[in-house]
Amino acid sequence: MSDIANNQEKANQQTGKQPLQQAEMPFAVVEGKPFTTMPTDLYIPPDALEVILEAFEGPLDLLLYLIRRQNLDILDIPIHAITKQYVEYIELMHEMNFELAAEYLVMAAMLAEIKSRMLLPKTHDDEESEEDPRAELIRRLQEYERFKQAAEDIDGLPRIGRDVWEAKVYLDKQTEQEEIIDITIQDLVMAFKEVMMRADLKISHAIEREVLSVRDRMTSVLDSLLSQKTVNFKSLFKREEGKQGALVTFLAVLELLKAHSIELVQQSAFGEIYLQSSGGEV
Amino acid sequence: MELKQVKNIVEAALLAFDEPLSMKSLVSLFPEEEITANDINQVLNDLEVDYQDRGIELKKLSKGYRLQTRDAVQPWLQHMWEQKPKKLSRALLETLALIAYRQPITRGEIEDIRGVAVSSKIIHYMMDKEWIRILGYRDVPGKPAMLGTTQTFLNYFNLKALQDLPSLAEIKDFETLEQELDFDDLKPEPDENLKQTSSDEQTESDQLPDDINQEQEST
Amino acid sequence: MELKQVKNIVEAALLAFDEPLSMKSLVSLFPEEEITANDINQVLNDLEVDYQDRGIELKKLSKGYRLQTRDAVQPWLQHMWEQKPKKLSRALLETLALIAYRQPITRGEIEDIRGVAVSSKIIHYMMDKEWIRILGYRDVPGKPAMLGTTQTFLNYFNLKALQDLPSLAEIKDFETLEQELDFDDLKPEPDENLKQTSSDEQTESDQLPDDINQEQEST
Repeated sequence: MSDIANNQEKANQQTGKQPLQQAEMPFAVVEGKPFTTMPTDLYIPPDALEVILEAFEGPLDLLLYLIRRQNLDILDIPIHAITKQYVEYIELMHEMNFELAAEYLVMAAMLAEIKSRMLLPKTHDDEESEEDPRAELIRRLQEYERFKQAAEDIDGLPRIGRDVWEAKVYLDKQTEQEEIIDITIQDLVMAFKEVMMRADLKISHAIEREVLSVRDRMTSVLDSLLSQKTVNFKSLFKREEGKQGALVTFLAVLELLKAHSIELVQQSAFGEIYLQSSGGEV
Repeated sequence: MELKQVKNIVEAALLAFDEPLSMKSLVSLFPEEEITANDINQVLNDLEVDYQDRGIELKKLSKGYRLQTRDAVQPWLQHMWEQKPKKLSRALLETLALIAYRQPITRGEIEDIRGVAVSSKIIHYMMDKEWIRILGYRDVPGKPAMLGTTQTFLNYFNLKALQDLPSLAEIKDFETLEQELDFDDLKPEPDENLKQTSSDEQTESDQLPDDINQEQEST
Repeated sequence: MELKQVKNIVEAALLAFDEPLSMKSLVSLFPEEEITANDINQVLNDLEVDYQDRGIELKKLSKGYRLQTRDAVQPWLQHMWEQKPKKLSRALLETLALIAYRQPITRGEIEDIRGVAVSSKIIHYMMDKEWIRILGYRDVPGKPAMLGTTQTFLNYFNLKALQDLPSLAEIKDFETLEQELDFDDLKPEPDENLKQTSSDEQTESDQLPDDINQEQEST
């Protein structure tokens, strides 16, 4: 970000004299029209919105680019234009990736706020107490830029499978017995815990023994259908398992039905109910 | 290009690539240099001589050339192989855990929860080991297979039934878990070479005692 | 046993096994011979010399040794693979960089710095590759997971330790910047050589990379 002040004027002169005439490769084509230059102001021309959102990693990335190109004067943003653009965006939001574009909007709003605070006359007291409104933005830009660079550095590291390869020879395992596998029940439980926490933070407490017994029963119901084409519904219930067992079996059957894993058939009203597998003919 | 450099590149290629390399593919390593099959042959002969006194050798197979370990070093490597149990990848472990706890489950459901594709290799591996099986097909578009665990799986973990799997609510930390399940019975004899599982490094887990694996094999 | 044979066995073992081999496992190749870590070291040094002029090299990683092809032969070897290796997206690399340099870091913190949401797909992909892992959960509302990098990450990117990551660019202090940005002020140009990081502008977490860089200098 050095030399911004120096180059700013130069850049303004250049863009002022011959805007959009640099013979560059188009970086994007929007609806048949090539875009050879990035937008010269902060906000994105609506028809290029989608392309530009894809080309940049976010509002900070875009802002950095604009600063690098010396096209943007952080300190002199036309507020009227920003507001107009802002409203246009909101109209576009309906058709676009709202979540991503919202982040750009936040940035535009932040710039507008900076500008407006800069316009307010300062008293001496203010100057003492109030931080420069640009400070936070500049800090964030710098911080982002460091990691943008770090990401490029990491990409430049020699990588297995791209730049270097592990040297290996064939090992004849003729005399070797079955491989030993390193896995404990802890590994399994922790793996499940982690994968569920990742999938849904609320789930951590939800897996109870009851649920597992239903899962177990679902498996054995399906298992019985692997060997027989149909299974009598009644035969699933065992007296010795008691009410609890009957409930588990019933829940298991309901779960399987819900998931289209089995079908129920009944030949006549009040007749015997049979289970059959649902997709077995594949 | 000097033949010495050709040799280095050919050697590196044989070491980097998993499959045997044919003469044709060895020649094609040098699209811009004028390297002939003759040159490659020369280089392969040189390598063969280099390896004469070593633990590896160059083997010519029908498909091409391959570097492999010599029989002479096998006894030492064998020992290492037996000592070093295969570590299962996280992807495999999580997939197995989801099948165990959420069966019957389809591959698509596993992918939804994990957020990444499940490789066929993983599924085949677990099928081969007879840890999982197909319980049937769901009557939804695509008729996806429903996966579940097997008796072999239960035996492997010394479980009578699926509901004996620890529930998540039970996991406060590793120590409690270990007590509840009495892992001490399963632990190998104290061996100074083996690291104990520490709670923050669950990926580095203990070696399984051999008898568990053998038990599994016998079923 | 002669050291020459030890060398052959060590070389064959390094080439035969998938993972990097630690000094401990290299010593354990010889349960019946009296081979010490010193001997192994000697042998590894010899191998390093042997490979000096070749297409492969011995690489010391955080937890072991690996033989791998040299950067120099990459242009020839890349012909062997039909598909180009997958390019990592910028979003992924930036997220990975933040996790590597700022670990332990939560997803929210990554989003704050990058200014965009981090896609779950990226996190899942890196978890699946075992480049990153959950180090724990921060004790704040929502209990966000703290992410960190793994051994696999280091191995994949050819790093011995986190300290070997390229050093982070320095942050210029705000006053210097203000001068650069402030068009109205006619302050003297800041001296290029005096652009120093001032501690008060740094966030606390900057300490980590700085420490890393210093350590790196001394190694």
